[in-house]
Amino acid sequence: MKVKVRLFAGLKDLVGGPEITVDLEEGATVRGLEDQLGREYPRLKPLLASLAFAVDEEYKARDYTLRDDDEVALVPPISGGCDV
Amino acid sequence: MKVKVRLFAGLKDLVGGPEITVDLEEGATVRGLEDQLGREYPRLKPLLASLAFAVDEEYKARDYTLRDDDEVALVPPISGGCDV
Amino acid sequence: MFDLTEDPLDPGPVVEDVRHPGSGAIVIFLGVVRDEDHGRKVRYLEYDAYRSMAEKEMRKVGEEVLARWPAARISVRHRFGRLEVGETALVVAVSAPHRGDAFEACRYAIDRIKEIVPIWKKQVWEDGEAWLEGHPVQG
Amino acid sequence: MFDLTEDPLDPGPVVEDVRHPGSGAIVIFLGVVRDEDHGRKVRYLEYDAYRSMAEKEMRKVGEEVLARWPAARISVRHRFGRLEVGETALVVAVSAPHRGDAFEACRYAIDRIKEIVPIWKKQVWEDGEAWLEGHPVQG
Repeated sequence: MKVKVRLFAGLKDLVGGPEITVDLEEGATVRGLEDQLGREYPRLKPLLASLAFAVDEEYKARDYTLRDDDEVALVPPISGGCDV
Repeated sequence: MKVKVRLFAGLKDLVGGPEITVDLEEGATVRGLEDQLGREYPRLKPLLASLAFAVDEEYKARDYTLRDDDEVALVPPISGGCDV
Repeated sequence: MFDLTEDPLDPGPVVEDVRHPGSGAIVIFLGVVRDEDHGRKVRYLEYDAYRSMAEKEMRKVGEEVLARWPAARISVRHRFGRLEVGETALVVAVSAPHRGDAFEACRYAIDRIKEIVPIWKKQVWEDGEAWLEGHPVQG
Repeated sequence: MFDLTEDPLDPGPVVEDVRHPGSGAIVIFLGVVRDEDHGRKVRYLEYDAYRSMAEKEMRKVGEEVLARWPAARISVRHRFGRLEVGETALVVAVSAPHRGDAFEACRYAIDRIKEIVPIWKKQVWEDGEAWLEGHPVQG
């Protein structure tokens, strides 16, 4: 199955675009996607542990089972607002 | 000597105007004015203890010595702003 | 700026008083006339003030804020006269580099305004009216 | 209202979103672009956002506020794109019958926005730039 992965902020620069498609085995979890991304994009690897994953605009835990065609967003630590 | 006494809020209604003049002995203190007001305006008497006195726009203690021509404001408990 | 006015209050210019390149946070407080107080329906409020002294005491509150939060800026407007339900009686705007200070300084300023600035309000209900007693001033 | 926009933010309409006859206190927070961060001179900021999800998470923050402060009203605007020093990135307005609740609910909303709303900022200095890392989201 395929999932669409959306990238923001620094990740977009790192991967070279706002969106990639990742092939996964049927029944793969968010954890499985994370591992696959680490293999395909070594520059992402050191950052993966600090990311949250959102599936169809909802944050999901690493054991969440993905489905074909899901839109998964990689959410690096948030820095909205001002005055961090 | 004479001092001008300014009245606000409910005190104005009670005394019937925004300003009165009070005759005091030379060297009278704020406490002396308070006592004099209690005698001349019995309706003020129960309120006097809760008032602050400002002389020429500065809050003063009861032992402050007044001078001829001072402007003294009676300041009842403040209720500015909203949302008490 | 510290101003007492009979005109309706607009928070916009008060915010601009305190905005500057070093301010990361601006906190604005609006005190608004509520339609109800302790279960009684309020028709309108009437504010009386010792005007010249009130402006002086507002400036004093500003000085206290700057003594405690030297990087803050503060601007205050208080209205007097008749105010309808929903209208703004008080605007306090505070800027600071960080939001914690801006919030604390704003709350401090409101507390002090209610303690030392000689302003009083009368509530007018459907069936009566009364001057409200708030904080006795420590002379 | 919970809105993400590329246009300059004006606090005025955000205040009017939450003003109503039962609100005695309105607290507004403005997050403003500072000229300096950790000793480095900031030229401008660039905000990126997962737009559709950010609006959804802002609404969620609003629901959390109403669950905790049922008499409150809240309105939020966040800007994205390029922001110059002195411009407003975030406006949070909260009304409540009393000011204690309005202040607490406003601070709560800001904290939650910075925890769950997917927005990121890049600082651009005279001599470089970097995306800032803030709160890791608890998945």
